[in-house]
Amino acid sequence: MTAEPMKPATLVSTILLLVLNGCAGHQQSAVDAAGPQAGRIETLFWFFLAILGAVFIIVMAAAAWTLTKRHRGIEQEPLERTHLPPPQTETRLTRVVTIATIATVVILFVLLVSSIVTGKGMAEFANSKNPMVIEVTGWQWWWQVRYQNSDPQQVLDTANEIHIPVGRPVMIRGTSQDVIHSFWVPNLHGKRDLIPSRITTEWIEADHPGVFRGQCAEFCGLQHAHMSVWVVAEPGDKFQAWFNSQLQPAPAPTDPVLQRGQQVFLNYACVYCHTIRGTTAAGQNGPDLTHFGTRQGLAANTLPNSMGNLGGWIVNPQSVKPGNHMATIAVNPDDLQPLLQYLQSLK
Amino acid sequence: MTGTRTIDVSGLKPWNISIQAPLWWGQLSIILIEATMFSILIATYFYTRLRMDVWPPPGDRFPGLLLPSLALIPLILSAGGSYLASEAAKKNDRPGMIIGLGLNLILAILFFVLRVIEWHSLNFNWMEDIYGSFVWAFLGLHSFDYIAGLVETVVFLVIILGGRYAERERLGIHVDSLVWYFIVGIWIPIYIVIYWGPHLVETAQ
Amino acid sequence: MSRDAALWTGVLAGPIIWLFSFEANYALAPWACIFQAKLALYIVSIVALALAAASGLLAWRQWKQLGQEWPGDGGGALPRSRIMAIGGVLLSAMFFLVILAQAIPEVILGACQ
Amino acid sequence: MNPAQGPIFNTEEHAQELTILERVWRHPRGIFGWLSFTTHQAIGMRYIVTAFIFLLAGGIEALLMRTQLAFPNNTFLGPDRYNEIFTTHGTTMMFLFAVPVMEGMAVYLVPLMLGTRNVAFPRLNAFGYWMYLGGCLFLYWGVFTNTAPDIGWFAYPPLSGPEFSPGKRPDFWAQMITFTEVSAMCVAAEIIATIFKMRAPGMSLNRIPMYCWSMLVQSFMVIFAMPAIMIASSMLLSDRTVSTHFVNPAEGGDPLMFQHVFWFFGHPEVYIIFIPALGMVSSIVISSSRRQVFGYTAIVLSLIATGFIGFGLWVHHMFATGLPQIGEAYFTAASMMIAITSGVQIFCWIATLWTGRLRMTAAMYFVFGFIAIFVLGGLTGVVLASVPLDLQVHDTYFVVAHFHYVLIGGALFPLFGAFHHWFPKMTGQMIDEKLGKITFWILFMGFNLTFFPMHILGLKGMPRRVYTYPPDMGWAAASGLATVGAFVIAIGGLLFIANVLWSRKHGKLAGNNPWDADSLEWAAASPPKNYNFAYLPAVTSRYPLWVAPEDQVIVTGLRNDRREVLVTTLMDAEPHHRYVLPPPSIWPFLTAVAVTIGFAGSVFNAWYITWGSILSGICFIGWFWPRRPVELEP
Repeated sequence: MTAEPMKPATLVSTILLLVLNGCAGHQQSAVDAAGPQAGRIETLFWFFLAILGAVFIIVMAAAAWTLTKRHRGIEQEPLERTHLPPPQTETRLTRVVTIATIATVVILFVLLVSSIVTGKGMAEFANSKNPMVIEVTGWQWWWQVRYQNSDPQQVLDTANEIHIPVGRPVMIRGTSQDVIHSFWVPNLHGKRDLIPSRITTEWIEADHPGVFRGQCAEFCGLQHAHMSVWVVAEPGDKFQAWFNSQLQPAPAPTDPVLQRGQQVFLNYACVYCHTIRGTTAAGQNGPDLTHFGTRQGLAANTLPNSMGNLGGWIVNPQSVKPGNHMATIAVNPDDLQPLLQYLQSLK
Repeated sequence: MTGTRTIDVSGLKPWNISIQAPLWWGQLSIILIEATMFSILIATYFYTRLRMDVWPPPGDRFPGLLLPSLALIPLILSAGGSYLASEAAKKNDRPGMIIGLGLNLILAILFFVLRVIEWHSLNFNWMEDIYGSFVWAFLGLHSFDYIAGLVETVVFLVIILGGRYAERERLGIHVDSLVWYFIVGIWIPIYIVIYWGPHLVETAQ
Repeated sequence: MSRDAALWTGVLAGPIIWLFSFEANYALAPWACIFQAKLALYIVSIVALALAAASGLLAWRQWKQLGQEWPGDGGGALPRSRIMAIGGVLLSAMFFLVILAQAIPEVILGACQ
Repeated sequence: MNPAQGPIFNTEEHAQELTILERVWRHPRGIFGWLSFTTHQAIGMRYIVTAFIFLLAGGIEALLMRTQLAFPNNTFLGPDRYNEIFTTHGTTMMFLFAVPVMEGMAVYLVPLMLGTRNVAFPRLNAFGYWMYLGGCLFLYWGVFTNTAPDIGWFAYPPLSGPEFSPGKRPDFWAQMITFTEVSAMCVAAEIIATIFKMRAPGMSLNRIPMYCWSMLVQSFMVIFAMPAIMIASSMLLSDRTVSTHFVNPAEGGDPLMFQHVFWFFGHPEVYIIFIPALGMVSSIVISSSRRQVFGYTAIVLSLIATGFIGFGLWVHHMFATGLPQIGEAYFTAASMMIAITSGVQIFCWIATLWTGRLRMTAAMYFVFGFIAIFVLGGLTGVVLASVPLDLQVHDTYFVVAHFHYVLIGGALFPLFGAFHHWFPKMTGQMIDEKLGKITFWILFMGFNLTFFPMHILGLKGMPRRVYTYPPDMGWAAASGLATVGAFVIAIGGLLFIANVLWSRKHGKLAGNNPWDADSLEWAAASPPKNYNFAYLPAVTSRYPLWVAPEDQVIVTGLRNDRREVLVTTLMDAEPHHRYVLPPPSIWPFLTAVAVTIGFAGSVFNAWYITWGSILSGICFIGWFWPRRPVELEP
């Protein structure tokens, strides 16, 4: 949970969620907002829940009342002949049903206006000054990330992990390379589809530091389940430091094992798909690996990034993520260790 | 009939060749389905058109206006043939039905010949680009309906010429005229969309 | 206009007016942004509201002529006409509400949001 | 003298008339006869039984999915198999179960309720069933040859396009659609014509039974919604087979256009399933509360309004695609306003139950279950109507929970109620009430156990259509609970089947009208004769069987030596003319075979469309060719 004092609604939600889930982290939750956009939605949600919950209880009570014993004996006799209660009963019923209908209309108009106003507030977020623009491109089944900048020197390519500064609005410009994907980091905002031949935008902002998980929300084929993204919200200075170090090309290895690893990487088919800035590897069909060692996960965060997992992934990607598009390359056993060490060293 | 209240309908005529026949309403439903289909196709055509900057895509030529416009004459007249046949069917007038159906058939074939000639003048096919896909979808779907209607006319003509017909077949001819009005009627908006539409809008730009 | 035609108009006009105004507005929405003007949207909504009200009024007049009685389940043309007249009134009112509900976002939201 | 008991004519003449009716309406014998009969009860029953078999198939697929999702990182099914199964589950439930079963019920009940002998186009009716069966076999042919579609029941391009789904899998999906849509359209056309023109004399618009109103609205929705999916699936199919570019983004096609057209059908589709269920609920409520329904006019108008507004909701499936906000807001408004019409109906039923003399039959249990579940589903529907909220819960398990609440709660529960309610009519025997009530409780609890936790899963960020999930997301408990619930539902389903089988064998005889219900189907024998009524009934009230027996009216003077029915006027149902329905024929079956050859073959080679058209053209000519001398007499 966040450090702020708990809102009553949040308390209810926490209880509701704890009932079924124990104390699992809220790193991917629509009801644990970490930014203004998701916060607006969350507030609206509790408002809806309160009103609709009350409606539900009232309707259920009305329906259940028909079942009570006391009630069931009413006016039996005349019904048997005419199948119709006396006119005054009908008039009373008409009044009740009319009032209920008018109440329904009023409630729906209130909900409609509250929803539209929330939507307007969220759209006005797009007028924010000094936004950061991040291009997210969906691929089967990973995320290509590019930090846009008018200065080409400041454009940064990375993948599957997005760092953002806390308190600064970020515009996500989404598109897709192949099929339709949907970018969704529930703690920050709702989802936005990434559609080939179109560009969609979404505005997010984190109001406190944290690591938030996102996942593709539009069915995109075999490995739809394994297409997640981390959004790391950091204080401005920390973000800037990360950004600057990521802009650097990969350092030339000095250690002989790492040098060997680099040669292995460059000699195998890896280079057809992957880029490591600072080397001759400039493939465009897979994630940029320039600073691979800094990332938390591999294979679009299917596995934590560790030496062992990486080995398993390179040797047999299909066993980790069946159907994925990474080529299975027969890496010579002698070459594997240096390769892994080299990749892990790309900090 | 011991005291039961009854309505005796033995005095009512069997069959009725008019809008009162259930078949007429069934046919109307089918026509509504087809009309919806064509409307949606027209809507998707405009949807796609509005997303494209250049229309038609480079290389495609708009279809010419002369032939399709000329072809409208026999098409619309053929609906008249249908009308004659349908009125004759109501009155059980055999020569009238034959003349109406025959007129319908000849004019309809004439239209179709003109359409086939016009097909050959198109310089694109459905595989070329999305414009081609749409134009051919309109032509294909409408031609499918058209041929089906034509076959129906031939079948009725054969039945009437053979003389082995009764109320059911007369009702069939009446209802079939409804189909033919539709086939003719739906072509007009399609004609405007694929022939006139581009000439009016695209050159004006 | 014959009575039956008036009755059918009352019943079907509300929904059909809504359907057309709704489709028109939806199709116009992107253009409202391009031209930075919501005027067209307002016009469609206002015209639709007026027409729906008119159709309700037409049905109401029919209902008055038919004796302003709630339709029962009697046989023949009169009860059947009454249910159609009252149906026209209620459906027109319902779709007036729907058109109104759709006009609310037009007022609140900006043309390009 | 009560037509409910069948008029008692103690004359030889009457016995002779009945013999003639029996003979004229008899099913032809043998396998050939079985393929050619056209009575609506038999065809309705075929629809219902076939649909039920596919409900079981869809249910088994659901159990497989739930088993896979019971634990995180489960490997029971791989991604490929899982995708096939969830697609087949959705497709089966929507196209092979829900819509056809509603059509089957209508084909069975509507002519009986209207007091006529058959639907207006008996041969078209038979043809429609064969087309539906063709669609079923076609899809499951794919399932058993490893070409089951794996692209979701919505088949969004480009994923379903030639580039990203090579092979034949999406083609099986697209062409199955065509089969079932043809069938649905046939039923819609004949239901409309039947309700418009073949009502019992005296059944003016203000006396049409509620269920028939719901079917009328549903049929019109079919007519305006189904062409959209035919366009969408045909565009997809022609992109795949003859290289057109309708939805190919590389050549100017637009994947969103497909979504628009698909949902222009897809949202009304939900109401196509749900509106007949509302009619069933009304029927059950009237007969179980033993009073005239409160607010007949209001309910009928709500049905009509729902039928229209149902066409103004489709974009709420596309809120995440980044359309202009005003445009989206129109759909928010319409999606919320449709809750008014549902609300009015719920209020009217509760008011009826309040002041009726309630008899708690098993069917009534299902109606109460329907009210509880459907109201919750409707309220989460209001949540989904709001653009900001939808952006969070769209394509998550929250939506899965929502639409199962409205579809299972809103359609399947009423349908089970209807099965229990009309079982005596369809079989002549009573279904075991006690077992029925136990079935209800198991289904109700299993249902909520399965789907309620999904609301929370959705809010906790679990997307739909994932074949597995990591253990540290906090989803395991709710997901496991849902799996347990799914198996509880399965037990309920088995219990229902057991009840049906047992009651068929041991159920007590029902008699014509065991519930003392109001509508005309209860005036026919149980099960109904092929000709439904010895004498067609005429009605003098909205509740014809609740009228004093001496005031009930029958129609005489129809010729019984051919399949004659009475045509009445559209609004006031005054007798207009006599109309002769065609005798049984093999041609509808042969035509369906011909069309099937065309459709199925076209998946592999586009020319089959031509061959199929020619073949079916020949069959249609055979179908309409005048032949029997009896037809030639006036």
